[in-house]
Amino acid sequence: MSRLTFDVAHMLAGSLVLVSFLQLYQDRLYALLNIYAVHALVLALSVAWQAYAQDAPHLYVTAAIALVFKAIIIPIALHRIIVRLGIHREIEKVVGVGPAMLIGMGLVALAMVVMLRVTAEADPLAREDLAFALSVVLLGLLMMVTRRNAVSQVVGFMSLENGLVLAATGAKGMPLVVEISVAFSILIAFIVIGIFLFRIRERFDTVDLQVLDSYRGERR
Amino acid sequence: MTFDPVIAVLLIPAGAAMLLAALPGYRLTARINVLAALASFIVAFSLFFHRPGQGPYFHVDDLNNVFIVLTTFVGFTTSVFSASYIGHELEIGRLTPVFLRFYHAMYQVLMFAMNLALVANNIGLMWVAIELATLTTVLMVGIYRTHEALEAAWKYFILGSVGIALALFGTILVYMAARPVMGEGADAMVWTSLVVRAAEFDPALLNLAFVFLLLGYGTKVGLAPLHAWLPDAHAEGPTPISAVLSGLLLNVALYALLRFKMLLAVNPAALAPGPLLVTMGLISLVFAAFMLYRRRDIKRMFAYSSIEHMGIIAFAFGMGGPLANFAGLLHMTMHSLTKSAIFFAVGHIAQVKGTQQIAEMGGLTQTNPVLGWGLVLGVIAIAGMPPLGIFASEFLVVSSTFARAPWLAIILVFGLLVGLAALFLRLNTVAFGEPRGKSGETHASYAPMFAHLALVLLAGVYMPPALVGWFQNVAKLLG
Amino acid sequence: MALITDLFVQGGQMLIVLLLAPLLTGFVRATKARMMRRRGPPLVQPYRDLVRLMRKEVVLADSASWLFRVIPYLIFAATWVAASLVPTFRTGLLFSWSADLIAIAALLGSARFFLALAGLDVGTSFGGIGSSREVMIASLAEPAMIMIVFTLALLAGSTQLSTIAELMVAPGVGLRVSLGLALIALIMVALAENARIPVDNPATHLELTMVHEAMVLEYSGRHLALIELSTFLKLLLYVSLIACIFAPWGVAEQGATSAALAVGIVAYVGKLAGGGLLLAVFETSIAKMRVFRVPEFLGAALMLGLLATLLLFVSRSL
Amino acid sequence: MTVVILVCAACWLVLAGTAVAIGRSPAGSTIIYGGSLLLAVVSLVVGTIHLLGHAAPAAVTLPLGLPWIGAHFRLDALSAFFIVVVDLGAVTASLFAIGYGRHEQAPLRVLPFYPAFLAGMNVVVLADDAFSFLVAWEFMSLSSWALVLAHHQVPDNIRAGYVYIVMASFGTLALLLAFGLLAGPDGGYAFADIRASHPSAAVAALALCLALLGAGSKAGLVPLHVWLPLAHPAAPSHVSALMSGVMTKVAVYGFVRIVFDLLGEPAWWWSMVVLTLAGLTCVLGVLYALMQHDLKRLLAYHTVENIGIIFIGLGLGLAFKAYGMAWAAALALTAALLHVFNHSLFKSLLFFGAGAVLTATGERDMEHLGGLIHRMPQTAFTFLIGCAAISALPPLNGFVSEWLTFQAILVSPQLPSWGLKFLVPAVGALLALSATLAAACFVKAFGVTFLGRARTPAAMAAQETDRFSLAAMFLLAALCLAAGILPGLFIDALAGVVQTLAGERMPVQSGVEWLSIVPIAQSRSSYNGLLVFLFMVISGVLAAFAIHRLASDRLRRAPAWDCGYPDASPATQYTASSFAQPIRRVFGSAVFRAREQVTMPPPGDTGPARLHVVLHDPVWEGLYLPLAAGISFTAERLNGLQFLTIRQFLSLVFAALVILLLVLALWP
Repeated sequence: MSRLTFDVAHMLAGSLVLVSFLQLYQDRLYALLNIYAVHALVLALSVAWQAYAQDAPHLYVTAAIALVFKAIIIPIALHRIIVRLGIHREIEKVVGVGPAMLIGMGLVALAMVVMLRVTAEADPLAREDLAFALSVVLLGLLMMVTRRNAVSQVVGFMSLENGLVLAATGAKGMPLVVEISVAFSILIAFIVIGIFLFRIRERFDTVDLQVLDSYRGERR
Repeated sequence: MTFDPVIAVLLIPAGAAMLLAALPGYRLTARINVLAALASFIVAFSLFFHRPGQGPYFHVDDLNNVFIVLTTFVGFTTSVFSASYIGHELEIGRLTPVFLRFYHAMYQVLMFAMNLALVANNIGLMWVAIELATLTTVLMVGIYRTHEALEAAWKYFILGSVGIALALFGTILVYMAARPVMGEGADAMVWTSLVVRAAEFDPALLNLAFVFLLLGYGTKVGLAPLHAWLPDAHAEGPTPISAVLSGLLLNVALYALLRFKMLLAVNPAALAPGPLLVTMGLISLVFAAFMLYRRRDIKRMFAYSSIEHMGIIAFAFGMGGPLANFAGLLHMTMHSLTKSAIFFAVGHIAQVKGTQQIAEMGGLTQTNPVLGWGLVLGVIAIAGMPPLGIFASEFLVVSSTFARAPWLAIILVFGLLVGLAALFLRLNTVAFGEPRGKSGETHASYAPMFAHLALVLLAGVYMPPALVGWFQNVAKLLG
Repeated sequence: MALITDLFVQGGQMLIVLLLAPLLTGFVRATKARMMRRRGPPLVQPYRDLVRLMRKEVVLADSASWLFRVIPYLIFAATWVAASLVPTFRTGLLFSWSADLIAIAALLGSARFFLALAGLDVGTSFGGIGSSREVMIASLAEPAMIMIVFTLALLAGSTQLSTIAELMVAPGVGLRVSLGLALIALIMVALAENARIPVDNPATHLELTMVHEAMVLEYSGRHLALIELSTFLKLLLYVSLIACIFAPWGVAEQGATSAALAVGIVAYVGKLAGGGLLLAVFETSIAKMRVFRVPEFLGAALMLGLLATLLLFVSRSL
Repeated sequence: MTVVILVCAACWLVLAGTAVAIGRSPAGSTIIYGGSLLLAVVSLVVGTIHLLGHAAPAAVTLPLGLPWIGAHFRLDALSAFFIVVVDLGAVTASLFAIGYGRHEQAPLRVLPFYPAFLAGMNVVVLADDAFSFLVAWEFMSLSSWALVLAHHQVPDNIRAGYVYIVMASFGTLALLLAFGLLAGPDGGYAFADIRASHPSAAVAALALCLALLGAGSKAGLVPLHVWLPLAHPAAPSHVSALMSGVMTKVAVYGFVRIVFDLLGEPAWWWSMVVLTLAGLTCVLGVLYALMQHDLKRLLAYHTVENIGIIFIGLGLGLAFKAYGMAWAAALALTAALLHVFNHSLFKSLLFFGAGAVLTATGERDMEHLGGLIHRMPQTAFTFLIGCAAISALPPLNGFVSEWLTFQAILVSPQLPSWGLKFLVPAVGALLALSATLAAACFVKAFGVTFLGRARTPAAMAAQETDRFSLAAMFLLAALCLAAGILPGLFIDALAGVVQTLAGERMPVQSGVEWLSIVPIAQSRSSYNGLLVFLFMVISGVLAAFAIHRLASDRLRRAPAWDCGYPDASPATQYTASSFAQPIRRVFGSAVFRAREQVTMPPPGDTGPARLHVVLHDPVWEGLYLPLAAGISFTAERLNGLQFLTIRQFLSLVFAALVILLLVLALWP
């Protein structure tokens, strides 16, 4: 693999991590959705690049899914849900932006360290890609646990899943990648519908999970 | 091609699912459901006598053979139970016919997914199957559309999806580890070929992979602290689903974990997964044992007891060695039989009493002797008392551990005792004493419950040598 | 031939104790009276009492059961057997080995067991007081007795009275601390067991502190006679027990000549007189104690016994 | 031999099955109990033949249980002796139950479990590998647990059943650990393998402690006895008899089997532990008993006491064995085993009596009884025999075994160890104390229940019990007397057992003239129950004859005199608690912090003054309540984890992930 392709792939993966950080930084819901769209876009690009680099045409399908489904449909759907549900637009955070950023740094560092222990004969592209993917996954999780607002949690989950797809495509010649990305898209669709279901049931005036918790079967 | 039971085990549920999705009418669909489950059980049973050769996607070996038969069997008995249970739900109007159709279809899809996960030889395929199983169960947990049900489903869904995601990452890592050795392409995800060459894999990647797999599939197994979805999902879903969850789905997830443990067991450089499993197992056991005390909802209580037993099993596999591994496998089998039997009893009890609150049940052995004594027998079994099967496995776990790691064994015994005390504390008030709460009538089907208990009893007294042989082979492989 | 003589001696012993028992009590009473400057009853008064009681008809409470009527015979039998197994004027009696010291104590225990039951049988409050206090006293007196038995047994390496007595006669014993302790303890136990001052007052009725008399309150006629007789026997038994253990001089050996036997008998009577005299002196010079002081009294006895045993354990091992 | 008993056990299980079907029918109970009776007779005969014939051990292996080990069963002298104990109890209990069972309100809660219980006890004694031993052991516990819950409407019984099942499982787990330790990591669970692998000193010591916990909790050693006085009275009386008289002995068997047979050579300090516990158990057991006024609970506490006596014998046996004084060990073990046998006799007898009283009056509380000797003379007679026997009065059997124990204690100065030199006499004092306290307690039990005047109409209306029950009681009473006056025969019967355990046996007794028993030497100590008995009979009869012939035999009935204060009301009699009052003042204030509060009515008020007694159970309040409190506290704290939000749960997962990754990162 030529030096250039490697650098491009590297750059794209790195920018995915960067976008994740942007997501952590956001505190407005719409902005978050837009950033997520960007996230998906970058993912689509890097997948496409991998398809080109490994000349594995089936990966283009994955890229297309990422582009159409994640970068366009999902954000719009969420956007409309927010409007329909009248969810208040700002995101309640558990941890402030600054600390969240610091933790995120720590996680990225952790991801790197863990990956560096992997012996070098696993080819460098894979190593780097995995490191970035792991960081994206961890950042997504971090986002899920530091946001109270369900939509933002969903966004966190989706970016986590982007990290997975990145890893999957980075793994050279891995079979079933398309199937897996399809399966994940279904999962995400389910989640979105799930939010929507609650709305339809006219039970919860907000999707804030703390309100959900008040409906627990057992009280103390 | 000749008749291949593996394909049949997959096709029957899939076909039945489509059929059931199309058909209206409760009685008919319930019957078809039972028939399909019975058919796939019979087909699976034939695997005892001749096994098809392994392919790139499916294979049957000593490990999953027993579990396929077990799954189809419990699936069959549960469908029988659910026929009567759901009928009652329909009468009291907790379910509408539309949801019922959906329910039966989903039931078969779930069966399909679990069978697929069991026979899959490709770790990617296995992952897909388990995700499918998760989604279907999420839908069925939420089927009552109450606040609690929806919330339980949502919780299950979020946690389950995160778990799934982690598991996928682990799977990818395994592939990455395998690729340099086995070359690119599907072969690097075929378990049977992986386990052959696993010794040459990169240990660091394997370790990392196992961490993710442990957390991912561990969430499905319900090991503490990843257990949060389990009690609510059990408590709020329809009881047949609780039975299938506790009895089968947890097993399937654990089965997946075992497959990867085998990989690590082969690789000398990789860090032994034992300590991780032992720690999580003990945490789950003791934690769940204490959680049993404050439970007011009977189904949630037995859900915690499932966590407890998953902890025991994880502990057993973590300890390793022929005896402990054998005990773990035995315990998986016995637990799924017993726990589903208990849920059969509990389901009917909840219908009779019209509630799941323990405080409103009492003196069952007097008002409904069969149900009451069935529950007593089930609790005795689940508490690990002879002559029932779980005692055998606990006997092996404890005794084989104490000689090697006394302190671990003492913690284990402590947890067992605390859990047992809690279970009997509740059993006393539910099964004995002055009758409490209202007692409606139900056209219960006792056959499944007692069939399971009879099997457990049989295993406690006499184990068929063939089964023992397979388990011992697997125990060797598990290291 | 030897068997015949042995049988004869054994029978003789049984008769002697039976005959001497009332005399001993009479002697004690008379001496006490003298010390109190009273003329007091004649020595043979107890015999007269017994005969009179025997002749009288029994007045039985309505609520009394068959057990109430059987118990006097049981008590008498147990006490008599126990008394006839203690070597008095000759060791190695024919049947002495059929019950060792522990068994003798146990025989007295069974006598007490049934006496206490008798106290409860009629269902009166006085009887209840009597028995409940009796068992309380016994619960401390018997362990003390057992401890004394331990001491002797460890010393003599045997629980057979004959063996112990022979050992005591032999010069080798010498003076021992534990023996002294045991003697004191035994005396205390004997006082308690025989319901003597300071534990109980044998000469009173209608006193709320009484124990023994309260139990037999409902008895009359021949039943009372038997119980009185066994009380006499018990006193005699303890005196001769102390005598045969701590003052075994003059006791005839097994297979001794008739002369030796005569000496033994004379010595025995002498010992009884001495014991009675000491008892009388003691009782006149001391006052009865409150019932709930008794546990402390007997607890002291128990401690002494245990101490004696422990000392022996140590000394033997040195 | 072994097979026969196993077949009997199987038949018992079949009976249990049929009981479910025919339990309701009137003839049902007769059939079940009759069948159990026959089976028990069969296996009793088998056991006796094996014991007296000094037959060689007979082993059987069935393809059950753990497949690679199989279920081993073995009938050696020790098991044969305990088979005799178990099945003698079973025979009499079944006989008693043929009559007693007719009064059962809920036969379906008793009949199925009774035969299962018998089967369990028999199999425990036969089992020859750890797995089948524990299976049978816990099966025994479970069936008896079900029997304890037979009358489950009574809240106390439910509590009793709960405490029982928890303690039983505790014991089983302790034994499980012990066996795991002995069997080693690769699981040689057969007793033969365990014997072959001589365990190291540390392992043996640990196993001893675990065996003490496991068997002790079943037998009722203080402080593990708490379940016993709750559970034994709760069960139907024939079952109480089995639990108290027999099941505790099965526990003793477990202890003996593990400690004397499997562990190999004992260390000297083992006996210190055992003796201390045993002494405590004796005295505490009898003191607890004195504080009771529930007849069956009183009996249950006496079981605790007698277990203490048995363990004193076993502890002495350990001490002597450790120092190679085999002959003394033989003496001590004979004493212990003989007491096992004797206690099973009179404890069953007493529980039968209590059961008869219960059916006749519906009362277990002695304060509501009294004067039953007039209405139930035969029951009273047998119960009296039982009381005298358990109070260790000659010439009955209880005295013999305690006498032997004393003889064993008197050998102890020859022990070299200093600790034992001081401990053993103290234990002897405790033994003597508990013996006399037991006598006091049974004066109370018999006197308040059967003597005096009836305190309630129920006691007034009592009727003599049925003939089956009487037959059972008279049989046991006769056995008590026989074992008391002919102890030599029973001691010789035990020779084989003691030989296997101690390596030596007591000198042959049957040859001794006049059938008296001589543990060591004629000059040292001897006892002849027969002669004592004959003497007492002869002199008693003699006296009676003489008096009735020569003096008066006239008799007149009159109201009680009572020092001229005749009191009409039976309420003025001494009650159980007032009878125990002096002893409570002496011992109770120290042990139970007993306080008596008198509430006087104000002057002018004619209301009664009330005496209120407060007792504190040191073991329960000192050990078990804190434990329960701790567990519930932890449960309460942890319970918070049920009520987190999804986000918080997620963060748990996240934390777990990060921690594991850190572990990986920092892994050397």
